[in-house]
Formats: sequence, C-alpha cells, structure tokens
Amino acid sequence: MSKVIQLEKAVDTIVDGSTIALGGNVLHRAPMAFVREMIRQDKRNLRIVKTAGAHDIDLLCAMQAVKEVDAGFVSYETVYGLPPHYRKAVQSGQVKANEHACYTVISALRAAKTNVPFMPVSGLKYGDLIEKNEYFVVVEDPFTSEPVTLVRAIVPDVAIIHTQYCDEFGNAIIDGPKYEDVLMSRAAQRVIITTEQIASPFQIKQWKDKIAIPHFLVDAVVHVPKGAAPTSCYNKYDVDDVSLREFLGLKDISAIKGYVDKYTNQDRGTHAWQRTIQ
Amino acid sequence: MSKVIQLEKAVDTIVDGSTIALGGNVLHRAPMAFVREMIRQDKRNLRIVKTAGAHDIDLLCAMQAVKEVDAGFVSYETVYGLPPHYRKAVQSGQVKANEHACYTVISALRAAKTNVPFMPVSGLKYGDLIEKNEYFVVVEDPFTSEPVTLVRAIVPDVAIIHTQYCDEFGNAIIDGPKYEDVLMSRAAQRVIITTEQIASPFQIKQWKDKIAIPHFLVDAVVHVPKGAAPTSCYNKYDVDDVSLREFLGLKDISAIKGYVDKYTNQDRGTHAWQRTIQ
Amino acid sequence: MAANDSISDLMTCTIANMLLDGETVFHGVSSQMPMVAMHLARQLHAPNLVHLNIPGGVNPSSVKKSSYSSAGADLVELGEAYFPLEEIFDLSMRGKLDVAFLGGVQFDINGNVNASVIGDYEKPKVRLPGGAGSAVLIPTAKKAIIWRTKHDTRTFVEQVDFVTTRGNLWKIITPLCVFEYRDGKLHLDSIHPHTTIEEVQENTGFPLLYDEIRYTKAPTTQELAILRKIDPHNYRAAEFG
Amino acid sequence: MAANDSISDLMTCTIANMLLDGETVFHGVSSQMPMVAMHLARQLHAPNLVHLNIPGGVNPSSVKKSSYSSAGADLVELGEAYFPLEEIFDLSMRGKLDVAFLGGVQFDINGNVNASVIGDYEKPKVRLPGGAGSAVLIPTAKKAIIWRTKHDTRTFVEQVDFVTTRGNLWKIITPLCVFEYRDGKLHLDSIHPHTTIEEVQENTGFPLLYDEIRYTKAPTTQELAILRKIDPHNYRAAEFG
Repeated sequence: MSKVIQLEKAVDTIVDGSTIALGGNVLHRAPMAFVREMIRQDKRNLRIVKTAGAHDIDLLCAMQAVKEVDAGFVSYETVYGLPPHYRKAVQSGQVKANEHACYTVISALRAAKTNVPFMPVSGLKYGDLIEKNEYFVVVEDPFTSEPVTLVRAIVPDVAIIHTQYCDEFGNAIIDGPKYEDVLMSRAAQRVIITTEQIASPFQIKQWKDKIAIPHFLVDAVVHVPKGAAPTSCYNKYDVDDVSLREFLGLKDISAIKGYVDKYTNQDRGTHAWQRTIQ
Repeated sequence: MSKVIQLEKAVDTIVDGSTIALGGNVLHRAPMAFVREMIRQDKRNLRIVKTAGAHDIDLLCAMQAVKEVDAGFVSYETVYGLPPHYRKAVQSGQVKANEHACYTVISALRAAKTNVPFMPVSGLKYGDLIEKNEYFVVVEDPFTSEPVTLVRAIVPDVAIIHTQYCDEFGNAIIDGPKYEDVLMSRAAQRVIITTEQIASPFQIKQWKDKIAIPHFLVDAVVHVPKGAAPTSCYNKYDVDDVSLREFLGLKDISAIKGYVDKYTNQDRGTHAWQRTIQ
Repeated sequence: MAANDSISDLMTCTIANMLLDGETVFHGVSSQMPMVAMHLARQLHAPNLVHLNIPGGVNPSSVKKSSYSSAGADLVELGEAYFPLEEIFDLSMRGKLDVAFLGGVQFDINGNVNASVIGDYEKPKVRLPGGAGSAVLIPTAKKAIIWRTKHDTRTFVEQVDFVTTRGNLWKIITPLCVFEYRDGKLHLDSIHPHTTIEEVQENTGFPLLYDEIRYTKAPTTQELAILRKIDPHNYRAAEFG
Repeated sequence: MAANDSISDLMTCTIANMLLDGETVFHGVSSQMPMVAMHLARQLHAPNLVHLNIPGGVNPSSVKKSSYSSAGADLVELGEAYFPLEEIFDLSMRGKLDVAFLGGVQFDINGNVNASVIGDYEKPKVRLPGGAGSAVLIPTAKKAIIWRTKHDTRTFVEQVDFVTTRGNLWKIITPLCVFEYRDGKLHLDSIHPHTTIEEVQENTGFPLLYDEIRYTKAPTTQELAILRKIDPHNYRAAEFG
C-alpha cells in the first residue's frame, strides 16, 4: 500500500496537455524538482494553474513546456525582478496568459473542489479582465435580479505539492504557510506529493493534528530532499540566491537545459536506498 | 480592548427576529448557556441556522422563541429519541422548518462567507426539497448550458460559538471536532464566543497554531464554564444524561421555564470576579 | 421473529460484508450500527477501508466510547487525521466517496426516500428529523446504503409522502431482508434466515420483486467474536431500543 | 531630487500615517515598503492594527527576516495566529478588510489601474506580472492604497492600455506626491517637500487637479529612529533597486 515511487515514474504519469496546479507561492515551496523532471521528460502544452508563480512558471516557459498559464501574478519578487521567459513567451504568443485576480484562481479551484461548474465572485465588478476573458461571465442573480460575476471552474488534472513531511501512504504535513496547496489537493483529479522527508508511522501519529492532506486524497509520494530548491522550504532551507541569479542570467535554451541537468542527480536521488524504490 | 462581557449583556445585543447560527452539532458543544439566557430574556421570532441540531433547537421551540429553523437534521441521537417540542412547533405551524441537506446549510454559509448571493450545489438534483423550497432554484450554467442547482445565501446576524479556550481579545481555540463553527464565524455579521476558560496571553501564545477564530473576527467573549451543558464539551465534560432526560420528561412551558431557571446561577456566574466584569 | 440482538448482529455483519477494502465510507449521526460494521470490516477483510464521520476523525482506532452518539469527539481523539463533514461532502460531490450510510423513514418501490414529513410539507402531520446528508449524498456517493431497524408497511409504502431524494440507492437493509436498487426499482436481494418470504411481503407495502429467494448469509463465529470485542456494549443494537 | 533612501523613508512614514489603530490591513508580494510601514504604525499610533499577509501570519512580531520576500514563512513563524490569503480575500469580500496595499503600472486620472499589459491583451507588447489581488480587492477593501516607486509619464498616463480594475482607490503614493481619488478623479493630495508642482506635473501624463498646494509632512526624528530599528536592513527601499 506504499505510494512511494521515483520521481521519473511520477512525472511519467503526466500527459502532454495536462492542467497542472503547482503548490507553493512565488519564491516559496514550489515543487521545482518535479518541474525540472517535466522538462527533462520534454512535457508539452501544459496548462499551469497557480495564484502567484515565479521560477516554476518562468522555467517551464523558457523550455517551451507551456501552452497556458492561469494565474493572478507571475513574477519574482522585488530583488529578482520580472520573469524574462514567461514575458517573452506571452509576448510572442507562444503562451496564453489567462489573467486572474488570485482570488478568482482560488474561486475556480473551490468550484472544482465542490464539483460545480462555476463559482460566484462578489469582488470582481469592473474592468477589462471580465470583458476579455471568456472564463468570466456576468449573469443575473435569480434571487435578487442583481448582476453577479461567475468564474468558470478550473479542474487540475493533477496537483503537485512539495511538503516537508509525508508518510509512505500520503499523509502530508506542510510546515509554515500552506498557501493554496490544501485547496489544490481537493480540487485536482490526482495529487502527487514530493517531500523532503518520508515520515515514519510513529512521527505521523505524533503529528496527526498537522496532517494537511490525508492519505486517501494522494496518488503518489516522491521522496525528494531539496525538492523545492532554489525556492525556499520552511524549516529546511532558504532561497538559493546563487542558483536563482545564475538562472536569471541565462538566455538561450541550451544553457537553461544545462542548468536543469545540473540538478538531475539531486532531483532523482543518488542514494542506493532511494534507487531501490520500485 | 478586552471583549469580555457578561452573558446577560451579550444576549441583550440579540434583536428579536435575528438569524442566529448556533455552533456545535447534535449533542456536542451547543452554546446552551447562551440559548437559555435568550429564553430568560424572552427573545422571539428567531431564525435558527445549524446543520444538525438537538437540545438547543428543541428548547428554543419549546419556549416559543423560534420563527424558522434552517437545518438538515433536528433530533436527539438514538438513545434520546426525537425532539418533541420542535416537532410539535412545526406540526402546529408555529415554526417554519426550512429543510436543508446539511451540505446546503454549509453551502449557504459559504455563500455568506464569500459575500455572494448563492452557491451552486452539485449533489442536489432530485426531489421535493427543490420543488417546495424557494431557497433552491435550478438555473442553466452559462458555460455549459447544463442545469445547476443554486442555494440562496444565509447570512446569520450573529454566530454563537462555545469553545474550550478563548483569550480576552477573542482568539478562540476549539478542541476536538470543530463542526461548522469556523465557517459560521466567517459567515455571520457578528460573532459571540462563550468559553469554558479565558486563556492567558501566555497560553494563547503557546497554542497559537490551534487558534480557529482569530480575535479580529470576534465581537464579544463571555466566560461561561459549563456553557455547553447538558450537551458535551470535549476535554471538559460529557453529556449530562440526567439533565437531558429530565428535560425530555417535561411537558408544559412552566415546567420547562423552571428547568431553564435552575441553570441561571451556573450560566450567569456567581463568583465575585465574574460579577465584576462590566 | 428472532431476538433483536441476534438480528442486529446479522444486520451489522451483512453491512460489514458490503464494504470493500480501500473504500472511503461515511456515516452520520445516530449511526451506531454502520459505525460498528465499518470497524468489523476493517478487522476482517478491509483493513484499508477509510472510516469517515461527522466530527472528522479519520479511522478512529476504536468506537467503544461512542455510547450515545456517532458524532462525538471520541472519533477525532482516536482518529489518524482530521477530515470533517464539510470536506466529506465535497469529496462526495467530486465522486470520490465510495459508500455513504443514510437513513430514511419511508421508501417506495421506485427508490424514493422520505426523511422529511408525513403528510404535507408546509403543515405536516409528523415532522421527521430531516434527511441530513441524504439529498446530496444519495445522488453522489458511488454506493448509498440505507439501513433501517423497522420493516413494516408504514416504512415500505406504495408511495412516499414526500421525496427527500430518489435514485442511486445501492442497498437497503432491514431486520427482515436486503433490497437492491437496480433499473429504477427495489428488488429483493436476500431475506434473512429467520424470516420467510411471506413475512417480508406482509410487512412490505409494495409487491416484492425477485427471481428466486436467496437467504442472507448468517454471521460466522469469527465475525460474532470480533463484533463482541469491538462493540462490547452492544451499541449496534441501540436503535432497537 | 532627494536621495532614494530619504524618499523611501518619507514614503514609508507617510503610508504609516494613513493607517488607523484597529484597522485590518493587508499587503501582498513584493510589498516590503507597506509591510515596514504597517510595523511602523503599530509601533507608533496603531498598536491594535491587524497586519495580514499572503502566508497568513497575523501580526508578525518582526519583519527583519523578510529580506527578499513579503510572502515568506517568517511572517507565519513570528505571527500570533494563522489567517491565510484565501481567508483574507473572503474577509475583503464581506467588507471587513479596512486597508489593502496594491500595485499597478499605469494609472489615469479616472482611477483606472493597469497591472496587466502594455499594448494588446491577447498579443501584448509587454506582459506585466498581473494585478494579483487588485481586481477584487480595490472594489471591496474599505481603503485601497497604491504605492509606486516610479513617478513618470509612462506610469501616470492619459489613458491606461488595459483596465485591470478601476474605482474605489483611496490614495496613491509615489516618490513625488500623494494622490487622492474622489468624485471619480485623482486629485493631488500633497506633494513631497523635496519636489515642486512643476516637477510633479512634468512627470504626470494628465493635468493635475488641485485647489492649493499642500506639502507632505516630513518624517519626524522619532519616526525615522523607529524605522531604522524595525527595518535595519532597509528592505523598504528594495524597490528603488
């Protein structure tokens, strides 16, 4: 009943064209090892869903893995500046940017969580976002006849969530901020956890009040220490400033491929005990 | 900045005709001291909202305080049987029973929480509940043209929630099951916490991960040890079997008034330090 | 008719045998019998069954404390994780709840369920407790199991007074028999060893549909032994009061 | 023009003085300046201000760890309680968020905000990071404050390229001035002591609306001292690069 599989196997289940929700937020706890392995396996035409993304979306856009991005905000934070590859990909028409209001990503995922086709959003009232995007529509409330804006559900095929601890059955613990990860685990058809540490039955019993995602929602567990690097992972490591700056200095695809390849051993695991997992 | 007030003062803020969400579930952690004080102060025409109620709703119906009940289930559990006063009040036409599917109470409160006029509900598809109740309506999904059932928002004027611990500012901790209490604290216009114990700043700091309702959502805090009795309060006391059976044996209003009066000292507090709170 | 205790044991074991390993299974309030049956199944053939309940305790290690309530804090205290009612409903809406246990007071041959009122909805002769989760769980759970400790012509009626919900039932278990709902009708699945087809028909307000008479499997010695261990206070028979 | 550090100190203190005691106040990512301003206000006149942020740390006791991010785990670790982004949005929808800090890249005199694209939405000349929470928070927060560390005619334009949202702004603060939005127009509220009305007009793409020229209050010695204590690494100036 163990759900622990190797990173390559987990990524192998991702079909080109999938809608993928990525956990974490901007520079924090993004599932980067999974993202890099998707690039190694040359996944294509992905639709990425996240309230606020940074390096994950930028890297996937750089390697032409992305067709659409549904997000409220895509940018590195102040000191690292704007996401060069995402911008270029959108500006060239290679990637379609479905701009949301962060909250409307949340609302669209809540619709998926409850299996309804749309979610009403009270705050979205004015502006070109409603006009230009077919996933927003204004209807008449049947109870009061007032106008109300609806956002269409986004049902991710899979949510990829990086956590500090997870047991082999999929009981996952997120230390520190959870961002939209818990919601994503309820909205997606499948859930894959990448984790810093496989928790023992004893540990998970001690920490049962902290289980954010119970095992029966989880399809696969991948053990990847440093799996969020170069983004931060609370209680484990901070942002890898050197790596991020190196990446942001790279221009062409082959250099970026080299950057991704440098992580291969770390992502896939080189320890014998890790390789023996089926 | 302390929000601690006496029970009588807190109940005094309840206007006749209010919509009131009651925390807890069936025989557990119902805010009974508050309910009894509402009866002492002769509140009338209340609309009560709860997924599954028992003694709270039954007692309020017995004392003719209720106009409408929005619930999915009203009954004592197996060993205590059916709620005699609620049934009689509905059957005589004195109380309007707005039957929900528990989940549609949750959905209606989620609509209130997000300030939208309705919430789509995917599971409610067939039957007379949709036909007979004007708070359900079936519309066409503008995205797919499929039918979708909506439930109208229920915005409680006030949520009454009994907790084991709360500090004087309103940071409330619920031990054990939270039922719909956290949702209610986000759906209601006002939130009143009754609590077994006023937590010290030191305690609340130690338990900060357990704060279910942060202080800025709370309007008043009432210190009422045994405030859920005769229903249970996890880690504090179990159901008071003798009291419940006594109540269920009472037929006429004056006897029930006597039963409520027996709790007066316990509910309002008899200790000098409690009486000194303004 | 057999003694209530042995009927409730039979019903509990029969319910347990309806549950498969690995399924997510939910029960609500006043549901001691299904709760005990879930524990029995976990002890027998379904160690990976996921027990879900209103207070939110996933797989409580014991139900011995649930004396008067199947919605109490003991289920959380003894549980492996917290997954409360709101989340369970959402799970069912997404088609990921395998089994839901639900009640009801009137049933007809067309699979209509009434848990709301006897008589008129606005001015009822009898106000019932209400369908609780039924109206959303019966349409969405993969298998909806109804259990009912009364089997008479007031329960199994020609036509229900009010349709709290309908359709997508899987099984109904009573002190006399098991019904299966298929092709839009309640069919007799099996009758219990202690009764006869005549007794079942006599207590059923619509003509029984069946090809052959099958008997419900009697509990095994092992099942009964485990049952007594996990539910020593016989909460499973509470509804026979 | 004054040095960036002194401008950012002035802006931070001015923002702090916009906040009242007891208000619930939210900032998002890349928001070091408002984050520091909120802490300054809490140290000065608003000890009961409620600081809300994306990771969910209510009233973090310090922001000294937030070197590169205003959305990191340090805010939760040092916080009094957990109240994450989802909940903050809901709070604002319910009309219970007092102040929201938001960004934007283009603004016009009619209170239109663009954080989305320069050029066409479908095929933009420049894809901007996006409005984040703006499109739902500006219409719902009681007071929406925009801060912007650039003030030029590409920022304050005659007409924005794209309306990410509009209306219900309260104040816009820049390195040169403070605008106030009222009666559907941006009005000049005050200009900073180090600039002139001519300089502000020169860098603004629409005619300034004002009755008289008021000057922004310069930071006090006390404000500056506390500022240096709560933000010793000068994160507040991060956006000045």
